[in-house]
Amino acid sequence: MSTTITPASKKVNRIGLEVLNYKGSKTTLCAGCGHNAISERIVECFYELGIEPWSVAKFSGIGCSSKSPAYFLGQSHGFNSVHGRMPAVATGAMLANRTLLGLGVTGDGDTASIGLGQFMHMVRRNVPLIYVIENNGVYGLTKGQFSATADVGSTLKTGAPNQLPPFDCCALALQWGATFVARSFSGDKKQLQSLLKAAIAHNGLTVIDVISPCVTFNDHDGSTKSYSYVKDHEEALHELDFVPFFEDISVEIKEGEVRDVALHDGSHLKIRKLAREYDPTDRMAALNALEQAEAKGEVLTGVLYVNTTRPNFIDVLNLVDQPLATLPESVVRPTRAALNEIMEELR
Amino acid sequence: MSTTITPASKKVNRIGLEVLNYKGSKTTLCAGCGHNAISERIVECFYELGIEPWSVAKFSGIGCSSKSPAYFLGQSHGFNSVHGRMPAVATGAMLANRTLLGLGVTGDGDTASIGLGQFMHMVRRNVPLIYVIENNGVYGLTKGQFSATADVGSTLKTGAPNQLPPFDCCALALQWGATFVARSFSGDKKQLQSLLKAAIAHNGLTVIDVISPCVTFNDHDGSTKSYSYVKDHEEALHELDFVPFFEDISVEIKEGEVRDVALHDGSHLKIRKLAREYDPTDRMAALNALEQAEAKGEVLTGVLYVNTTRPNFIDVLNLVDQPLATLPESVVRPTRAALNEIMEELR
Amino acid sequence: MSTLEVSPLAPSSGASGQPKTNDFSIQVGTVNGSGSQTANTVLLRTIFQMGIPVSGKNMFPSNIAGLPTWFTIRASQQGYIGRRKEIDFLVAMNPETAREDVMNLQPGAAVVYDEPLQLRALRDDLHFYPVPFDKLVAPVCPDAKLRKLVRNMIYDGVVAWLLSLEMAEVRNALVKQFGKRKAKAAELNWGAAQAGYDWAAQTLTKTDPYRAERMNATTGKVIIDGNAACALGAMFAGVTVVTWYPITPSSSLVESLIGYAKRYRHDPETGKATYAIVQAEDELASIGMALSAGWAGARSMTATAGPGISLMSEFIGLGYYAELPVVIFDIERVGPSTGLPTRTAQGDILTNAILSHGDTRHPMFFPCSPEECFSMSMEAFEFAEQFQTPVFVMSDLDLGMNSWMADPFPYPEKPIRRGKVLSAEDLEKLGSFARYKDVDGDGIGYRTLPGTKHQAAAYFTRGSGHNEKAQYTEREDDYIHNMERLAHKFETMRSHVPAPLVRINDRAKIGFVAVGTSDYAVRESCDQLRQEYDIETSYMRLRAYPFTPELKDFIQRHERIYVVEQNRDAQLLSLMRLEYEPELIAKLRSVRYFGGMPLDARTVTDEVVRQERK
Amino acid sequence: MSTLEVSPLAPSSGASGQPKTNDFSIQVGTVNGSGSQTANTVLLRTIFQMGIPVSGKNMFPSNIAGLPTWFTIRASQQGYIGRRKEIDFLVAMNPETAREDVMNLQPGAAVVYDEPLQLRALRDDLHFYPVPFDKLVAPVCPDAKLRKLVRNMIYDGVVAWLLSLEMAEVRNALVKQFGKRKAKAAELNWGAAQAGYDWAAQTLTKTDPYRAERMNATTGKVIIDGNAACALGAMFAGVTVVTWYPITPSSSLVESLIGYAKRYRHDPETGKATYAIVQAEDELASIGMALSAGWAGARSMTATAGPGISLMSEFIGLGYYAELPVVIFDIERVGPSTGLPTRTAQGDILTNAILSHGDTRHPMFFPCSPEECFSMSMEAFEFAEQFQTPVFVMSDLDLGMNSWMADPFPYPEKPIRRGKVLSAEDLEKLGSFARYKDVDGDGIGYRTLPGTKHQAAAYFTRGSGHNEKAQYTEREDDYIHNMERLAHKFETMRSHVPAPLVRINDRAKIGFVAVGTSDYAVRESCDQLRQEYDIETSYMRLRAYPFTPELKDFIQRHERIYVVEQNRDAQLLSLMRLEYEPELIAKLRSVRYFGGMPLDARTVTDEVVRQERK
Ligand SMILES: Cc1ncc(C[n+]2csc(CCOP(=O)(O)OP(=O)(O)O)c2C)c(N)n1
Ligand SMILES: Cc1ncc(C[n+]2csc(CCOP(=O)(O)OP(=O)(O)O)c2C)c(N)n1
Ligand code: SF4
Ligand code: SF4
Ligand SMILES: [Mg+2]
Ligand SMILES: [Mg+2]
Repeated sequence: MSTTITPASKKVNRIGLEVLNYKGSKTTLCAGCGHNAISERIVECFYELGIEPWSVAKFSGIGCSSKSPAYFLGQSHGFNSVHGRMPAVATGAMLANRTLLGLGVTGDGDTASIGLGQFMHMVRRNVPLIYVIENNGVYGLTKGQFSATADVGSTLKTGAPNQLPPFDCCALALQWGATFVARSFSGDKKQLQSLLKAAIAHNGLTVIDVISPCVTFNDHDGSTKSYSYVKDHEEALHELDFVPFFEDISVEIKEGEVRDVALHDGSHLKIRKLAREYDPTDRMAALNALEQAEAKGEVLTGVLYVNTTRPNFIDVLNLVDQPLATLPESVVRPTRAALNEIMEELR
Repeated sequence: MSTTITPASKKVNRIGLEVLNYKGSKTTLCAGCGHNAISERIVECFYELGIEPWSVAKFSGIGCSSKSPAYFLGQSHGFNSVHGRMPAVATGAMLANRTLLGLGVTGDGDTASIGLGQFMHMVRRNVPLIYVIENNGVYGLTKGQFSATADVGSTLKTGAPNQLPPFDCCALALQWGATFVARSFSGDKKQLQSLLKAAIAHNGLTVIDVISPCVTFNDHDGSTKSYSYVKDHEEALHELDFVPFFEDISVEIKEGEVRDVALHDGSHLKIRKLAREYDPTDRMAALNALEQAEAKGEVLTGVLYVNTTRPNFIDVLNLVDQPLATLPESVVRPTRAALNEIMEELR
Repeated sequence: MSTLEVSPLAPSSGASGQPKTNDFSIQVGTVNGSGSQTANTVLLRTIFQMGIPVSGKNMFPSNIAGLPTWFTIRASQQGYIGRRKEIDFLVAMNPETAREDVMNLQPGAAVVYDEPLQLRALRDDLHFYPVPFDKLVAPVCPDAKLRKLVRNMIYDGVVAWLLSLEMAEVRNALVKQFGKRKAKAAELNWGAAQAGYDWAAQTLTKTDPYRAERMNATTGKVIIDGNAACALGAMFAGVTVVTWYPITPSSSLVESLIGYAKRYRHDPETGKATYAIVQAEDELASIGMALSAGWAGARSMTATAGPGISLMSEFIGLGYYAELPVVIFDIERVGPSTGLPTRTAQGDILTNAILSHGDTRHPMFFPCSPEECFSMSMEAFEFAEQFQTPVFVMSDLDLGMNSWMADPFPYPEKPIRRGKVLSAEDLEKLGSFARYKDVDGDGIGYRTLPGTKHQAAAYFTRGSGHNEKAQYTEREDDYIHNMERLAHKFETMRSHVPAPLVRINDRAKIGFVAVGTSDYAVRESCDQLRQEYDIETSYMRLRAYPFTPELKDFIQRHERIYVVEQNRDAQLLSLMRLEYEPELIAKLRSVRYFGGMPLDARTVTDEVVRQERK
Repeated sequence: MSTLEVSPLAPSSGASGQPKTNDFSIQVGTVNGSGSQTANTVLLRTIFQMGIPVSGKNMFPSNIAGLPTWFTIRASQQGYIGRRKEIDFLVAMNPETAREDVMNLQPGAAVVYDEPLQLRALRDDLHFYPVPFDKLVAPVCPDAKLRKLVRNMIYDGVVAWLLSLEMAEVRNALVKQFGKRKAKAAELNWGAAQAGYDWAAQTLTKTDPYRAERMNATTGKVIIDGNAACALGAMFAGVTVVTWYPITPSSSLVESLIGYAKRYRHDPETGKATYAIVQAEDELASIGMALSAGWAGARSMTATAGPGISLMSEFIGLGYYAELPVVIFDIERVGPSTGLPTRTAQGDILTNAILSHGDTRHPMFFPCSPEECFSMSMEAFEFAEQFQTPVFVMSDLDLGMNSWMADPFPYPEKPIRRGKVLSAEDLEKLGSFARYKDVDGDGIGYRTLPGTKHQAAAYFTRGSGHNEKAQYTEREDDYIHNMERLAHKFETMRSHVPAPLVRINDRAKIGFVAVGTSDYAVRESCDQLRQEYDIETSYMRLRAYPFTPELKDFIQRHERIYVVEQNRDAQLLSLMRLEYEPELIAKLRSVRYFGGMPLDARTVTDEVVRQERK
């Protein structure tokens, strides 16, 4: 029997677009893959914030995770590049057009194994970009080998244990220059949503490491990136609430243990402290928190670090406000006089 | 007039070799280059400890620093490889022959710019190797562009200032798996000597970041890697004293504020604490110390971190004790029976 | 609706004609991740165990689950085990592709399909056998969760009845597949197979002409994929350092090596490993480690595919110029860039021949069967150490990942030779040595290994200019001298690489030249050309680059040479163009296919005929 | 000891003969880092300002200070500015090489040298001019620290007197060199030059035949190196994103672009930059950024050399297959691996033509002069965007880093064209578009830029299989169709690349073909062959790959074609072999030089004569 159209599906956002305008093509990832959940969150956030799809550019490397940009924001340009080099690709495009909203989606192998060097240099540059790591501790697309974020002791389907310590992309990011660093879990809809929305408002590099279990190769008991493990060991740093710049803030503000982080576009990220005092602007404190959580076998989620003062790479380069890509000839080709002057000097 | 041979030149070490046996060919680096001083320290240490030159393998990437292995230990095999990939090269050779004493010498560009990814993965593996970074904050061989360790505010000869934060190779190394991490200054003979000697005795990855001014491109006032700057801002963590395993220890041990670190081969690294209490086995403490020093514009030298318990990569791989390179056919080629068994399974 | 479809459904047109025995191709269209692998392998093994020459090829997508997959099995009493485009027998399980699969069939083909798909309506010139899989699976598999998997075994049973495969062999194949440990699973599947068989026996009336009949053409043979065979070759060559970075279709090579080495390469007393297998962080690292392990004396290797080859090119240039032994297994796949990672090609031939900037040349070996994957891997290690240079073993996805019949591998009788390596004793006698001096006139110098206990052992290895003594030099004459020696060394290789295999047909005016997996299509095409067009052909299968003198003779002997290869740019032919006299080049014609499927004979035959008719 | 050496020291043998005017080569042998650069440039400019055709080449080592360096200056009234092997006039300042330098001279050559070196004893067939540099420098340079530098200006003075160079022009050159700001330094050096001149005038007796005489062959010309010219071309092409990683000999290209952009590419009001120049962490990153900037619509470029090319190969394959515009300046240097980083070569031609795994083909432009570095850089950017693909500008160390005379660059009159880019308005009209559809029959599709405000603007770029709509596909037919279009696009390029320059000589049986800096040697060799062997030659200088139809005609027209190139493996000739008919290939001969020095005419002439005599 045919389903009757529910009014919901006719709903539009503040720029008059339906959620359909934010969807991509049908996923080809495994049913239940954490990556699919993340794609859905992305669709929701961009829809709800009413971002113009064509102002967004999607970037990825190679992997199951890197395939996912085809499955959301079908009306945004996308660039599924080569394995481990997405940071360079995203950087180049942002240099060409600073007005783009850059969204990179990648995997742990793509980022922490082959791509570690580029990741670190992107972090150092604080490239304005949302960099989402769909972290499952394995190489999904090549059938389940360990990545460099696999925890010591986690085992392959074959039972082989990983003996090398993992890289913590959040620790690396916040220590070496990223200005918004968070961790989440693909199963935690609410948290992931507010993180993504805050990231969209942030001016600079956002790194969100999302534990995203691979149901096919790494969702067994031996794995610290399995649904069960994360559910049991997740410890949220704080409750998050995000207020877009176009919503009235005052009504939202709650006094007391709420810390309000104003983002560059006027929107606000409100972090409700839990028991422990946690200051997301203190880098070393963040590192220590991660260190302790790891020792306890906990997965610390939430906003780990925010820095709203460090200039992003585009500002450091002092680029004109218009996209370099489309500057007119009159601006990019110096005058005849200039050439003559140069030639004179060489005589 | 001809110089008369001084008795000194006839001196031999405990295995009967003269210092000449530890020298390399004539340096082609600039007079006064910090790298030359480091080469001299290496010659002295290997001579004084009486290491068999032919048991050593030298590795480097590309750069002025990476040329230097040709200028010391001429009786050791050397491999001057490609830019930024020395970690892989050193790892491969150590896999082939675990009995080699691996000595890598590289530059800051080689390690922190192009080579950062490989450096980090080598660190994660704790490859048994002495990894010396001749850190001058610039690309010497290509005439003075910034490397990724150039400090914010340091300027090129052209006056262009560096605006990106530096990578601290010591912080990276001790945080992600290296088991002996130190910093020194090419001008500090005594400290560099004891560090190198301790490194030789250490079982695992040693990373020594040596500030080594480039007199040609980066020894001017703007540079935080200049002789003058380091001399003024150096703050030694502690006095070091190294006792080789073949020397009698008891006589050496001093009580009180001396911390004695026993290394795997029975030799001892004795660290005399200065004013501040410093525990080189506490990773986070080390990170904090580096962080504070940097904030104060200080260069913290000495042993930053030691871990004598983490197994090195060769042990993790559970390799036989003999070098894989020269295992006999009887060991590396399975039996006829084995092949038959395998074929049977495939029928 | 199934009432609409009463079997038997003989084709109204396209009469079935006389029986076709032991000469048919089966295609199973499923969804990957649906666990059809077992059912398909059992089908393959059953035919194999009935002594009938057979091959199985898996056409799978570059994702993990949910996309269309095709498994084709070809049984051929003549022993043709290359791909055949025409499908005789379709098992349609995938709703997404069933219709297109059916439309692509030749008249007279048979279709076993999941009843609800209602394919029958599509054509009236096929033999349709609708099967109510869900109805049949329920009783034999109470646990609903498992049904999705077991379901596939039902078509094994149905097909077994239709092709008169021996159920006893189906059972043997199942047991083989699941081994002792998984006896329960085996039983469950056996039940399903039987259910399918019995249902077919009771319900269906066979109208198609295809049937199997026991032969004895496979006795003693094994079934193995090329990657496993390469792994075994490496293990028996005594490889000691293996570095890799996962990439389709090469991953399974190292993964099976891991499995075998675990069993056969640990010290019986200490349990310690006599090898190191390291998953590197990327291909720059894997080749860097492997090269340097070779430098330090290990037998070292890495395995990769296209994108990895590109990343390795800087290091390969160092390997060529500093003269370091290493074996690189390139399991070729389709395309520039990422291309089609799960499709097969011979697309890196030209790239690898000159890989890296500047003047370089690299040897390549071209295995075409599991037997050669085994033997050539061993030869490649010997060759790399003999010539102190990187060697490529050029396999492809078809050879590497598909199931092939093979004769059991012979145990290597030749002792391992490590090439020109000077020991401390040698140095004692010689007093000194010059690393890059051409002492023997073959262009190959003598080397020492780090750790050699002798004052004269050390030398300095570098990718920058060096003279015979391995000292740094920027002198014009030193550089030219050294580069000319390297060119001479490459010439020396011609008499040491695996020689081509040639079949000269005295009545033939035209000859084929091919490498690797193109062999199966070419061999079959030779017969097609004779039988259908009576065109006689000779055939030379090259097994290595640089080319050996035999190739020149072969070209001279014939009027026209068809170079068959699986790439767009005629890469193998290009290498011939680079070195041969114009008279020889004038004879070269190109037959190319680059669609990613294993090459089939018909494509070759049609193209040759087209060009011959011109 | 100087008493031993009383000048004049005419050669006992080898009479000086009639004066040689405006036709001589000077070589200055010094130690790098000793600040001889200024003295040498001043010498070069002086001759240039006297209106005499001149070129200067620096042979420097791959280190920063302390190793031998040679600077050669060639003055030629006939306008030959290629390298000349024979040195007429040696200035020997480097004790390490002085003796060998002297031994290499032709009889009759002149030697100005530092007296203590006592070179006179070495030969009796040369003109020796010992100069007491230390004695002369002390009075003119009180500050001892500066003497090491100023010392070199003394030989300028001495040489000026010996070759009768105009001191007025020496002074002009000095002023030019130091500019207004460094007037003091200029004066100091001027003093030294004068001291040398006066001393020579008083002390020496000229016995050698070499002398300069004012001409007017350089009026209006500039002196510039190829890298700076490429930088200017890029700036006037409107480049907006420049990514790089330092590597000799390409670094100075980007560094001079940085300098020029600072002056001419900042918004006058805001002072903000209309370009981004980013030093990446390595070449994988620099090409990745540049490619993607091109994807996003910027005019993007990178500059590198051999090792960087190898590291870029994976991304270049992506650029080819995903069709992304970018310009790569490859300033070629010697060798596989690190090779000889400060020596020149044409060694990446074959590598770049097929760079990356799988089937790929890339266009290359070959500038041979500063004028072409400027014009071809601009053409390259237009071409990259027109064809949506990576384009290589193939320069080399000789062209890129040495000083060349050039006509002032003409201001670009053609407006900038950005290729097939659809705007929001276009999309509004069209409704939709298919990124990889060959709408115009030229193989080139239409693209949109990210950020285009239209619902139909977006498409998905990937290195994996894609159809005309840029959708993911693994279909055989889609893949073949797309690869054939790419091949067709490459064919289309033939009529759009810079055409070759040809000089047809109707009496010539043989013709030369060359690219880039080989041009100077070939042009001079043509004259040598006529004058010395009366062999007439035609000459075609190719300026791009793929080849244009003219090349085929040229080969057909002649009996034998000599392909001249600076590499070991005849890479340019190889590309011809890949595509031409056997009859044409039969005519191809190879003249190769790969020793790292700029190619000289004599080497070409001798080799041609040798082969013609055969
Ligand atoms: C240069 C290169 N090497 C190897 C591969 C093969 N490969 C494809 S995806 C992948 C790993 C992906 O892992 P990850 O980034 O964690 O993504 P996931 O599939 O787990 O989401 C690898 C190694 C490749 N595509 N390119
Ligand atoms: C792939 C590659 N890219 C670039 C270069 C050029 N290059 C040679 S040395 C060098 C930098 C060296 O800097 P560093 O490692 O700090 O050594 P230093 O000279 O300062 O001691 C570069 C970029 C190269 N040799 N290879
Ligand atoms: S293999 Fe793992 S990562 Fe890949 S799609 Fe399936 S579940 Fe996701
Ligand atoms: S350039 Fe700098 S780093 Fe290089 S040798 Fe000279 S001083 Fe040392
Ligand atoms: Mg992963
Ligand atoms: Mg440096």
